[in-house]
Amino acid sequence: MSERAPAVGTTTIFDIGAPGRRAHAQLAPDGDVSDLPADCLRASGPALPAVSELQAVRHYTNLSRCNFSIDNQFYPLGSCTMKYNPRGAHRAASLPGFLERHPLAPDALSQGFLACLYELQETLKVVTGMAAVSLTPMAGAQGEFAGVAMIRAYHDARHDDERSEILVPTAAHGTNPATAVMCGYQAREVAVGADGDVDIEALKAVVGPHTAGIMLTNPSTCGVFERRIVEIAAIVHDAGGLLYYDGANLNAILGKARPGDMGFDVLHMNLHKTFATPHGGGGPGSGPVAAGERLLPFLPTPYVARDTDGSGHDVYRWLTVDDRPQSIGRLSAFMGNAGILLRALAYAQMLGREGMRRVGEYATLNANYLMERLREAGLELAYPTRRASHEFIVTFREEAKTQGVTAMDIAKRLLDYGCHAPTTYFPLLVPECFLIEPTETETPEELDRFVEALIRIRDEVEREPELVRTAPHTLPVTRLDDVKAARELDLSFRTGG
Amino acid sequence: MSERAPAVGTTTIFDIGAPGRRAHAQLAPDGDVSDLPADCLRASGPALPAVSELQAVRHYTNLSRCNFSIDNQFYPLGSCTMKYNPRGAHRAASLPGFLERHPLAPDALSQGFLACLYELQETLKVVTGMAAVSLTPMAGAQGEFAGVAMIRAYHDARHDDERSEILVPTAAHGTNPATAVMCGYQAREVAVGADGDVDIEALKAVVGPHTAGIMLTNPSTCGVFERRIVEIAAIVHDAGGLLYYDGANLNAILGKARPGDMGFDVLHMNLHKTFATPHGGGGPGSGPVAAGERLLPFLPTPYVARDTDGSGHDVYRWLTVDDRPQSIGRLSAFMGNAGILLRALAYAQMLGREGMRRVGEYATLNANYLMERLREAGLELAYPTRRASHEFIVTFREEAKTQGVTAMDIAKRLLDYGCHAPTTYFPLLVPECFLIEPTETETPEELDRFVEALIRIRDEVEREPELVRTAPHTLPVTRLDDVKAARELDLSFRTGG
Amino acid sequence: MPFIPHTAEDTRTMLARIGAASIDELFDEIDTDLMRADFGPLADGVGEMDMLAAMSGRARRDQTGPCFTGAGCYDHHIPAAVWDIASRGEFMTAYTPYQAEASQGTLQVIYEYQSMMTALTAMDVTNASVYDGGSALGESVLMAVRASRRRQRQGGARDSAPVHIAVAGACHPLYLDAARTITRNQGIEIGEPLIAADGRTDLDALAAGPAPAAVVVQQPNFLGLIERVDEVTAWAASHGALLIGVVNPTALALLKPPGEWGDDGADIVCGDGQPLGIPMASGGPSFGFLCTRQRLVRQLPGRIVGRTVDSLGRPGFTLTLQAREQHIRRAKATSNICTNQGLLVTAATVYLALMGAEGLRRTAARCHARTRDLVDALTSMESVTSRFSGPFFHEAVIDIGRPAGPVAETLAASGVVGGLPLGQLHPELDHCLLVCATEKRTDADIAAFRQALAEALAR
Amino acid sequence: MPFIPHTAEDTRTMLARIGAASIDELFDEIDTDLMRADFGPLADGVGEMDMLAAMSGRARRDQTGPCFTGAGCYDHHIPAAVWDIASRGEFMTAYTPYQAEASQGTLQVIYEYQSMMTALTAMDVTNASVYDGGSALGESVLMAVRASRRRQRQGGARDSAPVHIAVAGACHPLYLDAARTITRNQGIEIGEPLIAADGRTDLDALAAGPAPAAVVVQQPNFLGLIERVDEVTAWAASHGALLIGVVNPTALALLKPPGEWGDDGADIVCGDGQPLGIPMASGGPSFGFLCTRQRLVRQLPGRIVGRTVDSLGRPGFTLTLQAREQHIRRAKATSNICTNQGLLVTAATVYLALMGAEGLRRTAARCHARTRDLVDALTSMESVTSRFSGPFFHEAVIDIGRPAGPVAETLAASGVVGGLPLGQLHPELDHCLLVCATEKRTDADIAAFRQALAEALAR
Ligand SMILES: Cc1ncc(COP(=O)(O)O)c(C=O)c1O
Ligand SMILES: Cc1ncc(COP(=O)(O)O)c(C=O)c1O
Repeated sequence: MSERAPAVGTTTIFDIGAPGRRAHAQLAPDGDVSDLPADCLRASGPALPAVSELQAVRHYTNLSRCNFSIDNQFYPLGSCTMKYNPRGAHRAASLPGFLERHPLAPDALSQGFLACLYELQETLKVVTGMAAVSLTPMAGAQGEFAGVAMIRAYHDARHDDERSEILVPTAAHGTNPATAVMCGYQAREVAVGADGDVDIEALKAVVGPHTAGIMLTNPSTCGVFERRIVEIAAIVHDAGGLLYYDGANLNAILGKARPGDMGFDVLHMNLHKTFATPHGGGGPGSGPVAAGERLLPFLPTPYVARDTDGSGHDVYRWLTVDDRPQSIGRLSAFMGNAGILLRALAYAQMLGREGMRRVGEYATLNANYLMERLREAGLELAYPTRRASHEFIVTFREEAKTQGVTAMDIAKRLLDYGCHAPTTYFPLLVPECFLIEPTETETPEELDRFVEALIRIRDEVEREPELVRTAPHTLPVTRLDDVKAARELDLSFRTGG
Repeated sequence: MSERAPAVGTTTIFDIGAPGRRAHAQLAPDGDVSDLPADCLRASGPALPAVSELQAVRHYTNLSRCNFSIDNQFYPLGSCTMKYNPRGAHRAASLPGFLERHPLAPDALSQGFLACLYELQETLKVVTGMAAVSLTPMAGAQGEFAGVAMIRAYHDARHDDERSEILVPTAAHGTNPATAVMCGYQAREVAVGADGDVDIEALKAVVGPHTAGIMLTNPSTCGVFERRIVEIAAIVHDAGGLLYYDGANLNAILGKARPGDMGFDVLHMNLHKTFATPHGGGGPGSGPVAAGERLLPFLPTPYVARDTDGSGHDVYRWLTVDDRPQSIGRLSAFMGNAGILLRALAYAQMLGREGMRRVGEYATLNANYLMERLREAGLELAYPTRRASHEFIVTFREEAKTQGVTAMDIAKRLLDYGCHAPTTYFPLLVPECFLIEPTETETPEELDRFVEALIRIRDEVEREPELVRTAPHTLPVTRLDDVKAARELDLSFRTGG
Repeated sequence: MPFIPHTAEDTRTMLARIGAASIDELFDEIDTDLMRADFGPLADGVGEMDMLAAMSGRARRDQTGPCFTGAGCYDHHIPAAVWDIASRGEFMTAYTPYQAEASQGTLQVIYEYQSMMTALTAMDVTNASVYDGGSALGESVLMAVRASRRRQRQGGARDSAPVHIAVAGACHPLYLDAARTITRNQGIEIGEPLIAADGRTDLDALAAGPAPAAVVVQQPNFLGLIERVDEVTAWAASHGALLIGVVNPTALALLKPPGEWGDDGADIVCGDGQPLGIPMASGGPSFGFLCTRQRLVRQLPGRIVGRTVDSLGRPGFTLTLQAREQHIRRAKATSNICTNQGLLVTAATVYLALMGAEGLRRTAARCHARTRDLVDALTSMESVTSRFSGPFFHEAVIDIGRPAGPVAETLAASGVVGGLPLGQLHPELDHCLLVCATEKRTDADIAAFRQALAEALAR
Repeated sequence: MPFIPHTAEDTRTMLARIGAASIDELFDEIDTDLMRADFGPLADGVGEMDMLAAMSGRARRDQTGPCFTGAGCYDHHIPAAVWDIASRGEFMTAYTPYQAEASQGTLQVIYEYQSMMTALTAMDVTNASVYDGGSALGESVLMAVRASRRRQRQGGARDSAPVHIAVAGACHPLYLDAARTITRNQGIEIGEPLIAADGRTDLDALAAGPAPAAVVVQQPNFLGLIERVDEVTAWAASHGALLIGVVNPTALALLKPPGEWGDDGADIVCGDGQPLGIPMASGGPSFGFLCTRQRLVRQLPGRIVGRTVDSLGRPGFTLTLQAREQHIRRAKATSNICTNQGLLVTAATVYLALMGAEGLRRTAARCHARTRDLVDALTSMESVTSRFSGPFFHEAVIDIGRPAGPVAETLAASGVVGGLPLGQLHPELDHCLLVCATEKRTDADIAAFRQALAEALAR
């Protein structure tokens, strides 16, 4: 029907440049470099884009518009907690005093910042029921790494050298086994029962003197609360192992229940999930790690301590390996994703005690309502006898079998209806599944719209399966060829040009 | 083919609310108002939206995406100078010290701000060749008002009471005659010749003792430079009238030629055009007014003076009616659109002397190139024998006559090609016209793309006129019913609901 | 060449296509005499980095402590989302929505704004903004005069008779100045504000004055007091004058809306939108709002958006009633206004959506309570008193027993923006400061102000 | 209920549909014993206004004068457009682009980023970021060890042999700390940096040490000096060790890129992207970059974007080679990394597009020249000397003739961030400050620093 200007997707920033073109206002005054030895200099400039400022602004503004995001769409991505990212928290973290602070600025010039971190540490202690918190991990996976490395440091310190295994349920997120391996452990899987809980007998069968610890998410990635958690903790502890809590799902129980009370020894939180900091198209995140008394000495550095000066004022300072000789040490050059921590603190301050509780409550209410509506609509639930936590699983194994339409096809078709697809094919143990997490910040009307869309797609699956199989149809591109992408690697403009 | 979520355009913020829903984080602590007399209070709250913060953010984010803008598209709107709005200038005006300044803060707490205004005044003096500048007008039309009111104050001061007319060329912008009337004058039209210049004989025929002044744009809105401007100035001055320069087209000659040298007595500039401040979907603008020696005493207040204190430092202060008793007075409560003035200053600083000149040069180069390419493509130019200034006119009177496809139809069809339409049906004296202004910040490739699109549409006009007549086809809405809008007024949600 | 994308090669190719030897040749229609200007006094251009360094230095100079001045510009909390959204390129860098199909975002925002403003004022219609509160008053007066002249013309009267506008009570003096500048040349005379000893409208003086075409009344008035709007409105109605209300939009969350004043309400309502999510920013850009009755809609200046349908019958928005405007009607237009304050309207719309009725009410109530706390704190000092006893909204006149101008300067020297000395604007209030506390002012702020004032007075 | 949209009515209706009497009933699968936690110590919630007031107060406390500390984090000019774009909701509030068709914006940005980083480093491939420079070094070491173990395995060696990594010259001590934490549990031992008296690599010590699986060299090195990268690269190549280059991306606009070091270039290149448009912000979030050779692409951790086509043959972008990653390979993944630093990559991409090769070169050249000016200014003082004589890029070690720690504290007391005292990290440099001047530092800044230092030393 019509011929639009070349779609952004087909034109890279390299395609719109011209030799010698520049964003002139961004050129610094030149500097004399004739004192540098010629043999250390590069022969020719790097092949960077050559565009005007307007070209760059227009190109990236238009590219942004090819994304789905929380600010544009419902985004019920299970296990990812895609909730509203308060603009006020972004503002707080963008205050000049914070943005312009050098990470190695002397403590005397950092008291405002350190006070923020200390307050966040204290808040997270209360929320998790743990003894101490280090904020340095830069994402969930780095928090997991820190936690498991602490477990290892603990056993090492006790010369308990035979413990070579970390147990992980089959439902676990991929970062759990991968983390175990990065810490020099073997990852050993534990079966999950038909009700979504860990199979206690299977656990008993594998736990033992080789067990360094177990990594659990609770509620689990099956979207249900691990009911026998206290019993599991006893089994693992009795065997000399420790319990790691993967806090990715903390949103479900925030302000209601605490991992510390369930018997966990160490945990991480995903501030970019539970504490509403934006995901940024893949990061940054922040994965503070919290420890009980037993593992406290091993927490990664730096973190913040509060002292009192002569005149009774609070003085904050960094705790380093000098203070915590048993610490697993530093995880990054500086102190972690400071800007994300400030956003999380701002969010925590706005929520307060009551607000925290309501997060868990309304995340759970929304999930159970959505689950109920989908049940009524005739979709197949993976764990129909269970309460949903903040998320739940539906499976399209019937559709796959009878119509040859997969969960992925349905996910792509959902995009046409203007909402992002839920997490697909995770956890791996449920075939053709969606893991659906609406979060507490969505309205019931939005949930109803999602139900409506899924019902219509189910009808399409029956009447026009090809329409669904070839979705999406309304986005900047149709279904992409993943196989070609991996076979004929085109990873940069030069090689691809 | 597919069913998207309800388009934003069809759902207002009122439709997505629910009684009692709130953006809770935005609630201030409550205050006791029981001391206010009951009879002055409102009986029930205003019918404002009731939405969550996420709902508001998502709604307005998605609404924004229904706009064309400089950051997204080529926008060759004649007479409007839609060029790149530097993000650095936006940053400068958004500095906390500027944003948080109260307009009536004492001078002692305002020296930084006043220094900025003074520097801008001086810059604009040089650029226009005038004796003094007042920055207070809030847009071009208010600048025009100020200028014509100054002309009137001048005649009044001389008791030259018979002057009741302001002359305006037929090509003039509508604000010119409207301004004359607001100043208590009659607007009298002067014909424009076939070459786009004012018809000197026609001018001589109307000028006389009733002439208070003439309002001219140069280059004119015919897209050509008024070649006999010096002669025109002499004619009007000889008759006792004054010359007003409508600076909307200053971009064409910036850094090349100056209205002050052409004989103008007073002028305004559109900073939101020539000085690249963003148009904001309809404003704010800023229309500083500059005067020659003769009209200087009448400039609107306040504006800024620089003195020197005892120790030789610059001290800035506001000039008010006390300093300028003949001033036409104040045009707004405070001092004008301060934030726009700061943006313009930032832009001027980045351009500098050389940069100013290049604005005029490249705006003119782009326009002449585009005009040449369209001429080659066989489009009809309104003034084919003339140089383009920074803009030029094509006419589709042939297409209208032979195919029944109007300039408006072609404009709408251009939207389908991903670029904004030029100004249509202005100036009124050229039938079925486009006034096309590419500006200096667009690349030649972008201009070529525009030519390509117009050529293809011209082919469509021949082969598929209906396609063009019913355009646009790819936007959130198709052609809107303007007649219904004016006949069945639906101006707000309540009356429309 | 800041912001110009052309390479040397581009320039050459383009000139060749045009058939010109140089760029200067493109200016060959301009008299060479006119091309000899000296731009030498201009500085060299600098990069964004240096520009920002210089501007930041100046901005830092003007940073102050908490602000206790109001007088038409208020330091309210602005939700972070407001400007995050309004600064999006799609809103900020678009033109006036002349091509409706390509501007549905801006158009729908304005339609929603219109809905919100009419809800807030209880008026029928509003335009899409004028420049500011002061010019809005000027345009209101022009509207009223057009309407009353039309009435008179229908009654056979001549157009050119000078027209009187009465000002009932303390109206913002700077608004009056602006309105006078704007209306002066059309044979309109705006009277002096008629203020009684209690700081509110002097109804007797109003009755004693010349017959006005319209009466202006500000609520809350310039001195912060709740005005006798019902009486003034009734008086205007019974004397055949139109009633122009000047209102603070925050106050309207609490106070009776002008559409309900007196028996039939105000005819025209205007004011400044700054309190609705716009930073003080030296007073601009902000926006003026202008609302009226359905019967006067064709007298409204400026842009108006209407909801209509597209060729497929789907709802959409467009500028409407353009026959009032200069680009169509030229000399016969209702006003010369063209560019307005669109982006600020966008910000205000997002602000009002976020606040809702309850948010705005709380803000208003908190402002009132804070100002009461401020007045209590200041008047607890010996020698400081409240000048008027009537109810106020979020501003108050305090009398410090000596000329207030020098005291304000002393406060300024210690970084405090401590209210507006009134002597310049109202000589009889030379010992007075007009003070304001918004919802942002904390107990500590108020204590600091009291302390600074105490020190200034102890000198 | 901040950020929760539910009305009381919503809650009722939803519970009814679920068939639950209360929200608490939805938690009935959780042991009541686990539901007794005391959240009492948490504060009450506050509105955005009060939150911002409190945060602003703290942020203001930390505002300082110009910064002369570098050491891995640099105060460069950031074009305003960078964060105006990166903060757009569409970039900021999207998840990892798992649904490629709904994430073409982020995916194309990453593809462009990959193209820019490989151009800058002259390497073949790069991933879409890791956490920061320190963890990037850790991942680089793991990559190198995987690659060399694979080589050894192919040669029949056992997996569990402890592996040595040599550090040629002054590498950032905090990077080394992080890398050690990350690699320690995999039987990897990272040696102490081998630094000669001239502040650069001690090649003799390298030759004398244990045979390394990889050699790490930083350019410019931690002490600001231009390293002997060609020699080190050649040494590694001739000793069967992989060469890991740690580089400053700004410097690469001027300096020979690691892909061209020695004869065949580096094998793995990493560093921190902070200089590319990321505010210092206390050191995070920034991003780590990680580039390598085509032959090692399957050893790269983290996300990689590839260009492909859609079902209509049009180009498009998608995550590729996911079989390296934890969500597919779980225990066998190249790393556990999942969330990375995507938004910072977006900012860096916009930054590099705006700078281009010439912009980045100018920035680098200006930084160099300014640092030379700084060193000249400081060493013009008696008792202040340059510690090393070799060429530096934009950092230098100055010796102030007495323990530098207390002097830095004195400078701090007057608000100057005056370089990093090196005694804690390099005891032999206890009298030294590592100082840096970026393109933002003015003559006045440098003079002020000199003055402050002179005063501190005069004490
Ligand atoms: C259950 C679970 N664990 C761990 C992670 C890893 O967190 P991150 O992506 O922040 O490294 C995720 C995130 O996807 C997750 O969902
Ligand atoms: C030639 C001309 N004069 C005057 C104006 C009025 O300027 P403003 O819209 O800023 O009031 C315009 C703007 O459209 C114009 O193009």
